Amino acid sequence: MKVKVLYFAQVAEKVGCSKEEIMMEGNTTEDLLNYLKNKYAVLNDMTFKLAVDQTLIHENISIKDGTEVALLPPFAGG
Amino acid sequence: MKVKVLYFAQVAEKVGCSKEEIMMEGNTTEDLLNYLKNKYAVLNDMTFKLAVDQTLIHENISIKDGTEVALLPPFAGG
Amino acid sequence: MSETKYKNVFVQGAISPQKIADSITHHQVKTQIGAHDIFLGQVRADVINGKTVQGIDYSAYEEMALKTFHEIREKAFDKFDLTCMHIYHSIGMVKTGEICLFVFTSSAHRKEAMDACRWLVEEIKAKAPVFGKEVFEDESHQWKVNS
Amino acid sequence: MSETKYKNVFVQGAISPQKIADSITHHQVKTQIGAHDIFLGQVRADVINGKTVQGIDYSAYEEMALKTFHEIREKAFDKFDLTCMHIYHSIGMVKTGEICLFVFTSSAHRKEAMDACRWLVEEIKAKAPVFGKEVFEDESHQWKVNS
Repeated sequence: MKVKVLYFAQVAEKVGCSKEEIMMEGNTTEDLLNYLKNKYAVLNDMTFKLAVDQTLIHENISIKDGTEVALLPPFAGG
Repeated sequence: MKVKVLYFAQVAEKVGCSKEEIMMEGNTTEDLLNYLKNKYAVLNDMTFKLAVDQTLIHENISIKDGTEVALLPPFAGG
Repeated sequence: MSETKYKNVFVQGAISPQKIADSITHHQVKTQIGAHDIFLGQVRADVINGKTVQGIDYSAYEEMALKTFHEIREKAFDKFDLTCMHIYHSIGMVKTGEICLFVFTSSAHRKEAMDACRWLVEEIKAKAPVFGKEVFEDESHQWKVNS
Repeated sequence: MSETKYKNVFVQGAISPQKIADSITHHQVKTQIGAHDIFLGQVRADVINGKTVQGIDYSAYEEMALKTFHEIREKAFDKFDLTCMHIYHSIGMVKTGEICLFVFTSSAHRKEAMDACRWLVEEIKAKAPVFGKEVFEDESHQWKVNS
């Protein structure tokens, strides 16, 4: 299925991309993470959280076609 | 002895005076208070603290000739 | 004891937003500052027994107040890791909606600036011999007491 | 989910002292307000491994950030008895000494304004997906992490 992936800050910098649409097998955030870590080995050494449709998730959840998933490094607002 | 007495805010308003020099018997703040309450009966019904030479006092202390004593109603700064 | 020994914190009438902006601007050269906290007291149009406050006429035992502000200031620098600290208080008439107190703390980090600002406001309210005459629209008045 | 659903809190570049003064002025017609608390984040010239920060280049997951600011705002009005509440955050480059965050709370009484302001700053730092690239004088950079 198709997922819109957004990368921010140091993650975007290391991955070399800020936004892409990917086609993946599986239907969970864990499946997506495995796909992305395979594509970008550098993600294995980085600290980030996932936001699914603009909400932070703290465990593996199922996602559907067209979902927007963001990889968010530590926040530094303020 | 001679004491410089300062009155502020509602105390000044009720006493009808903001500053005066008085001649009193005795040498304590209690002596002074008795003198003032005798002179201005209205002081018996008012809430105020005493500052001796610009420092708040919380008990009866001795004062000397020329001391500045202020009658301070509740603070309302800010 | 002379008034000139201590920094003057009193401002005649209301404290203008422009004065606050200018104070902030003056601190932009201090690049070790990471956080400012600003407390502003504003005169409320309280309604008391059906009468509306139109302003507060502030008076003070000025010499003692400046000594007190000075002591509070010294204690604040002892207690908190501050880069800067400023206090301004109105004297005279301040109309409703206008600013009568401006407390400004600056530090490398937010916690110190915020802790200090709060502590300062409480100290000022408790210890500074400042008095406020709440003047109603019909020119009658009552004396304010801090809560 | 469209950006236009939520109030924009982002300001391009530094937040000017004049903007802060204007915000204060706008609140002078609200005569039920007795206390304002203002928190300002200022970019520090930190020295890291011998290199001095010249500014922070802020970026954000803007849509999520605006949603987050909106949720924080709603929660603040639930938790605290506030008259007004404003948040502005810089996006893009902010040089050392300049203001990058402006949190403004107003209430009838000081405790509510101060409690709310502090709570808001912590919430923003913890929950808003905003990122800061600390740019050094030699144009190299590192990514800031909130403490």
